[in-house]
Amino acid sequence: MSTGNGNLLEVRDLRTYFHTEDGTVKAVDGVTFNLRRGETLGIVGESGSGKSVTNLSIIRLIQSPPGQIVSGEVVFDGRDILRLREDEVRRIRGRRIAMIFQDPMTSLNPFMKISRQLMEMTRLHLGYSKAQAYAHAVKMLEIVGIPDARERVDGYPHEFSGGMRQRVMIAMALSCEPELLIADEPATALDVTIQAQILELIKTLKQETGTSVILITHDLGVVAGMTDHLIVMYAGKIFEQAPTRELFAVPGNPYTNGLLRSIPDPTSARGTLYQISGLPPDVAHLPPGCPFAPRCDRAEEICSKEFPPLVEVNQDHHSLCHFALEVYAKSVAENSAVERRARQD
Amino acid sequence: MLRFIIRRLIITIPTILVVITITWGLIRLAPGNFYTGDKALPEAIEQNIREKYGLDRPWHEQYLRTMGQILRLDFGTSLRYEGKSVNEIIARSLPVSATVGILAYLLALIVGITVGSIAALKQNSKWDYASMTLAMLGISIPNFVLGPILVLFFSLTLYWLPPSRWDGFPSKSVILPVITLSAIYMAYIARLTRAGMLEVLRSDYIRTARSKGLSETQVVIRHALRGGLLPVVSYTGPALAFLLTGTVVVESLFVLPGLGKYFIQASLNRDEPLILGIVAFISMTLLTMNLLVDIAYGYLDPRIRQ
Amino acid sequence: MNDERPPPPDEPERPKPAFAPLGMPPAPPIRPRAGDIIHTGPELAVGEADVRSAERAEVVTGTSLWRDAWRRLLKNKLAVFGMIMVATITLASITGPFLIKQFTGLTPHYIPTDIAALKSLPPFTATDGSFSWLHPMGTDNQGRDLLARVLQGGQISLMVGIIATLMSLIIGVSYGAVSGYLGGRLDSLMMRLVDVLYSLPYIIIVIVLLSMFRSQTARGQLILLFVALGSVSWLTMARIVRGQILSLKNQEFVLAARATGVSTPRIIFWHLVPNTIGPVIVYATLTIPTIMLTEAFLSFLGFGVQPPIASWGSLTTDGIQNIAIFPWQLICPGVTMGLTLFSLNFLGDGLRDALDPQMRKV
Amino acid sequence: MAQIYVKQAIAGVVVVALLFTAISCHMSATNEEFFGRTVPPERNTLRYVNGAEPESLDPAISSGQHEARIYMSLYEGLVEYDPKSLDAIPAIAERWDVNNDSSEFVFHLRRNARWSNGEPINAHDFVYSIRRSLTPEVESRSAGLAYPIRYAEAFNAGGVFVRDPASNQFLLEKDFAGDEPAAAALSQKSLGTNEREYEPTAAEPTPDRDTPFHQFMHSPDRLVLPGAEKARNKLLESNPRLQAAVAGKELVKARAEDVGVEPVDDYTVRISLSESVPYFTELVAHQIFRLVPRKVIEQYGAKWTDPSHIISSGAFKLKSWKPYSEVVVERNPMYWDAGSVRLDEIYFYTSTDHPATMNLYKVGAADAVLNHSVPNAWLDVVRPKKDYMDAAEATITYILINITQPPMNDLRVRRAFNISIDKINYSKARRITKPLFAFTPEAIFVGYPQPKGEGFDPEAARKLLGEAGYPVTQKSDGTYQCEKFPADEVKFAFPTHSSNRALAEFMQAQWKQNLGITVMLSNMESKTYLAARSKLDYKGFAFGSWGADYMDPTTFLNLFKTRGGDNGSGWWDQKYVDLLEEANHTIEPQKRYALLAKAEKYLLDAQPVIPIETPAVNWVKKPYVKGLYPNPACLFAWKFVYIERDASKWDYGTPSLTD
Repeated sequence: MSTGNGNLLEVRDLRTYFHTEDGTVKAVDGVTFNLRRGETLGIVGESGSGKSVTNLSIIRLIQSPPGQIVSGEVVFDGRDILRLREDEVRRIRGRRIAMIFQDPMTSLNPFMKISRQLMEMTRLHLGYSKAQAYAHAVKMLEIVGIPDARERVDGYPHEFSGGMRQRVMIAMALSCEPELLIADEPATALDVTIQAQILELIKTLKQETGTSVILITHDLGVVAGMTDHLIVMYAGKIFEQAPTRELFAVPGNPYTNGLLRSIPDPTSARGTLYQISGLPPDVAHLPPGCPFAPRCDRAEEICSKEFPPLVEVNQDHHSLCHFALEVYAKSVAENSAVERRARQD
Repeated sequence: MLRFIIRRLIITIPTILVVITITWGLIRLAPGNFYTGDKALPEAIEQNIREKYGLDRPWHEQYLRTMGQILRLDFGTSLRYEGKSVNEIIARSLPVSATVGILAYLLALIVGITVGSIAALKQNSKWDYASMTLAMLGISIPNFVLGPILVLFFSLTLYWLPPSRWDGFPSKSVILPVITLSAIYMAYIARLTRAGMLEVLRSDYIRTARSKGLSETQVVIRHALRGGLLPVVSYTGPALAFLLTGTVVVESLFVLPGLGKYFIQASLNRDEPLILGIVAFISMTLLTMNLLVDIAYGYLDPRIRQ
Repeated sequence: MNDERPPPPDEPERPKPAFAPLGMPPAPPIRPRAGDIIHTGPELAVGEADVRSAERAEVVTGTSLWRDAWRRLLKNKLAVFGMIMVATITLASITGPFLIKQFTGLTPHYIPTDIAALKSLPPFTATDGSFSWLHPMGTDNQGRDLLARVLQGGQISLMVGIIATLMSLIIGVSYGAVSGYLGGRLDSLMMRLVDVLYSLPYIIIVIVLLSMFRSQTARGQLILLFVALGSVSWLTMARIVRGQILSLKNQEFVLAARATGVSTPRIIFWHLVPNTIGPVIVYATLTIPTIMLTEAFLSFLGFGVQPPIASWGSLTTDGIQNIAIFPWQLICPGVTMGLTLFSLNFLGDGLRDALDPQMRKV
Repeated sequence: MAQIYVKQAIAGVVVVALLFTAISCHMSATNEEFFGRTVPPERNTLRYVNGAEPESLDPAISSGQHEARIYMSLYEGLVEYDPKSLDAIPAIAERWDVNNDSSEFVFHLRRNARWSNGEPINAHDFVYSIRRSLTPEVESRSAGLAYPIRYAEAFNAGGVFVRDPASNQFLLEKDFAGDEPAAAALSQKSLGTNEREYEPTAAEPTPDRDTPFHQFMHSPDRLVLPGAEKARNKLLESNPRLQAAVAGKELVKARAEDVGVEPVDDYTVRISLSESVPYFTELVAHQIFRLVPRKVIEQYGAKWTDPSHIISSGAFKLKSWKPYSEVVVERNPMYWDAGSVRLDEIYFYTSTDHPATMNLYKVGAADAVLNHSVPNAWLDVVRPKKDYMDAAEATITYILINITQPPMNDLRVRRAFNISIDKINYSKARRITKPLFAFTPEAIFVGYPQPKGEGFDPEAARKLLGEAGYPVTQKSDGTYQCEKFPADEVKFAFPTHSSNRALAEFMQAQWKQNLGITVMLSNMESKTYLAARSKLDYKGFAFGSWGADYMDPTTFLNLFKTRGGDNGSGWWDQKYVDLLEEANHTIEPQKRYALLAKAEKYLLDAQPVIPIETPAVNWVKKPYVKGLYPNPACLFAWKFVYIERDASKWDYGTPSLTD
């Protein structure tokens, strides 16, 4: 059922709004991207930028009301998920698209044994018998590196540490060998050392199974070594989209610039850390111009009046900014200067 | 868990003794006596009675004797109802209170959980608003207002159901008391269920369950209900104990020969052994119920099981 | 990987068995949210984050917390409905009997001298059976104007509710604050006492108390009621306040006050207690209807206010006697009381949502 | 969103309001001949709402009217109450002889009377039953009613006789009596004097058969001292002559065998009294004289009344007893008159809640209800119905005055408070009661020349208060005030009950209006109230109500014969007691009544009470219930009651008491 162009997932102009008493919150407003088979896509943004909602919209887990997917297409393996019947979507969830959530502490049902939670997947989608499902659950726990899996499979979530729980989540998500794994900030809530272990695990498993992955994070540092493509979101919009290497090297958007500069650089002599000034905007009452304008170093008059265009600054590299090309050019210039210096060293 | 139960039991006994002592003291301090009737008794007869029940002894002697009896679970004989032991009276009146109470609570559970769950699942729908308004009405209208209105309608106007009295279970006489008693619990349980379910339905693990591809029914029954009903479970202890013992209003409205009725009568009659017996019994029921609920709670919530 | 030892199991806030002040079935537990266990669902992932960020600027300025709560309260239509109803009924109860006396000469205790009028008239009916505006709620068995009595009963019911709540407030806040602040052995002792008191069947003790020590005067009985109701409903308040104090007492402003040598009572009652006011107000608002209901229940059993003082409970009880032929005697006070409790409950719910988002709506 | 919610709430309120209005309209629109449904029960059962829960099924113990009604179905006595007049009619005694001054009674039993287990009933059963009622351990609440029987009081109160061990003689009462020894009754005079005791009849030419016990009865009264040592010593200390006489003598406890009840033969019971009691046959219908089964009592003790043990003597036997719910009795086939019993079962429902009772009656779940079930306020609606029962009642309602404390120790003040009450208007407001100006109920004792106290006269009342030193002045707005009167010293105590409250409030308003004095009301729980009242622990006024124990004015007038007990006023006067004694020794009925009236007048003049009203019997019964009459005490001989299925023979209105 391949569409032939190698894309497992194509998201077109996705708009998800929330109708609250404060007004309509345009949490996701015209998001478009593709994901190739086997590829890893990173989505980066501050909290509230719409990255989680984008992914929940993909498998239609937006609670309605108050949420509503207003328009768009989510073509998964040639079929538009948004136009499928509910039971057809359910057959995709878990079976072909699996999710891992941010907080392993709360994402597992505290009242159910781990084994039951794991078995539920394979019994539902693959029609395993109880024994088969149980054996599979143990196997999956072993795969994700739970010691003493055979005993611990009958434990309850609260008997596991945070990192272990996230491993259980991963085991559960991968139970049915899904084609797409959406990992929504899988490591954010964990200790730094454990963060690295979890990310490493996802990376390894991905390589072994060939699953496509969407990795959501607010931490640019995390995605650098893991993803092929990156999307930077802000206020429900894609601000920049590029292959990971390119985005890090030559960002074409002042916001991305800011994000990159705020990564702590241990080699830097200066002790102070860069911060993007101001606060994320109130998505319910966006100003008419660029949503980032009030916080932008580079903002000019036009920014607060007109909504910026999405500019293709390079192949596969788009940026939402009135001055995208200038920013990109500046980045290129800086980057080559750095490279030159590196070469000189 | 075992340690927890033992610790609770250790607290329970002094608590009951405290309750009984307070009650005993109140009876002693109060004016009037159980044999004070409409027509005054000749002094000689009064003296006979006082001697017979040891009321002429020093108070500490009386107290120790009473406590000793109660500790042996022998509550003595009613002063007002000749020859009836307190245990006998409790054994006879408890079934009535318990029948009404348990039926009312079952009804409240069935209706409350159903309505509350539906309201939570269809949050902000008309269904939700209507049922929650009704629930708020249920909480705000006292049962002694609701009961007579039901009587007015179903028995005095339509002649369908008896307005009072107890003909045993099952009989038509059960219907109105049970509904009257159940209303407020129904309302509370519906609200608790709704709140509990809403909280659970919003929780991450339900999102996880949905992302697994479970149908909405499976999500609710397998994943949401258990967590969503925990508040109802913890509410059950005090509510059930109250139902068993304190159906006073309903017993009084519908003239049922239940425990609450005896208790009020006993208090007015100064029937000391009966008052103390019922108080001790109710305290024990209340504490046992709370303990059972805590155990059940622990069973339902593995996080606090150790 | 072996460094990952399981953390201590989560201690979810155990819902305490709810305390039933008297007679009424215990209200369901109000429990603080266990912060790390339950998260808001996906539909709020965005909205909440944004609201928070928008507020952050204001919170810094302090008093705007109240303005903000007020704004949230006004947005809750039901709470506004409740507030208006409560205000209307309170105002009517206070001024009503006076106005009725001005316009019609009737007082709550006025018994007609005309023998023919010594009977229960239906609403809007004159002695001869024709339509009349004189008694919009009809009259009671002795021909007294029911509207005037219901309004006067409202004064008493509201007064019982408010005074007993104030009593429970004073006892509960002091007890909880002292226990929470001093901590240690004393705290566990004081809380153990609360635990024991929780498990006493209060209704039973109060019935025994009121059945044996009925005051000979109506005023004495009223005071007995305040004491009985107030002194048994402070336990939950004490727990709430203690919880608040525990979370506050290690904050900087307390340390600062201690460092500058402020006395302990002053720290407790000037620095800490004012900061617990939100949950306290919420709980107090919800206690008022509970106490009013309990008073009505005691009146029903004949242990409540004594004539000539009437409360909604005692009026309703009188009405029950005559339900078969004079239903308005029950319906008028009963519906008024129901409406008030209904409104108070809505107001309390609204206040809770506005003032203390930490407490969940039950 | 919340908008919908608000609309819903408002809609709910409106719907509820409309519903109530609809019901109200429906209720006021119904105008039936009877109150509620009139469908006779399928079987011959009577469902009677009997009032409070019976304290005990042992007739010796409890004294209430509701208990008496059940006892009347289970236990037969020597005589039974007439269903209309409550006079004594033959029961197990088919006839009786009375001596000439009503101080000795001989009852002749029918020979076919049997217990419910088939064993015959004889005179020994009666002697046992009466002795048992008087046994101190039984704690009979109404043992006092049997005190006219010789040595009954001594036995019941644990008194002792004094015997001289030397002569084996007992000390006699007359040797130690006060200055004025009362005339002895015939029953105490020794036999063989010329005075003829009995008028011989055709059936019994010589009723006065002699026995050794009879000799003992006809000897002068022995001296009785309190059994309790403390009380006895106190008495002896106060009377040195007595103390000297008793010293060195032997104290002998009064025994059951000393009580003046004697089985002359198997079918004859003789009762000797210590004074003339003309109404004694009516008194003998009281429950404490009814037959109880010796066999099961001795076998099971206090549990003898359990349905599985009990043996009864009445027209019905016990089927079941569900406390606080019902007592069910069924026809007793062994009853001597079983053929004329027409009900198969009677359900005595327990209910103290009058409106609940009336509701039960309205829907047809009860066939008849106890006295005073119709709430006062309902009378306008219920009285016009044809199933309403109405008659004067042998009860009085009055206000007691604590005359031991000022200002109420002043007769003028008491009189002023009495005549400032408009009792006629009060009765009008109460609708069915009669205003009362005496201490005996109106229209109950036929032929009794009831004296009248003062009527309503506020002007005179104010004058009296002025004379007593509390001048009443009129203010400019026409109202009165009495500034000097110590209003703090006077309160009106009454036991909690809505009708008492109405009474108290009316009195309060009257005194305020006519005297300008505000008397505070003090509402007390009934036990506390009774305790306070008998100890005179109240200021000013206390509510009082008394129902006849038997059909004679003395049941009321005797209240002030003693200082304690139910006197409650602190008033006691030897002259009053003497008047009552004199009346009781008077044999000729009219003369006796005249003397009683004189005593009553004396009482009214002293004004320790303010009479208020004679209440009325008021209850309802379905028209198909026949044989229930609105008699003054609401006691019914159940064997005369039946269910009439033929609607043309139903009672349409109160059945007459005189037919």
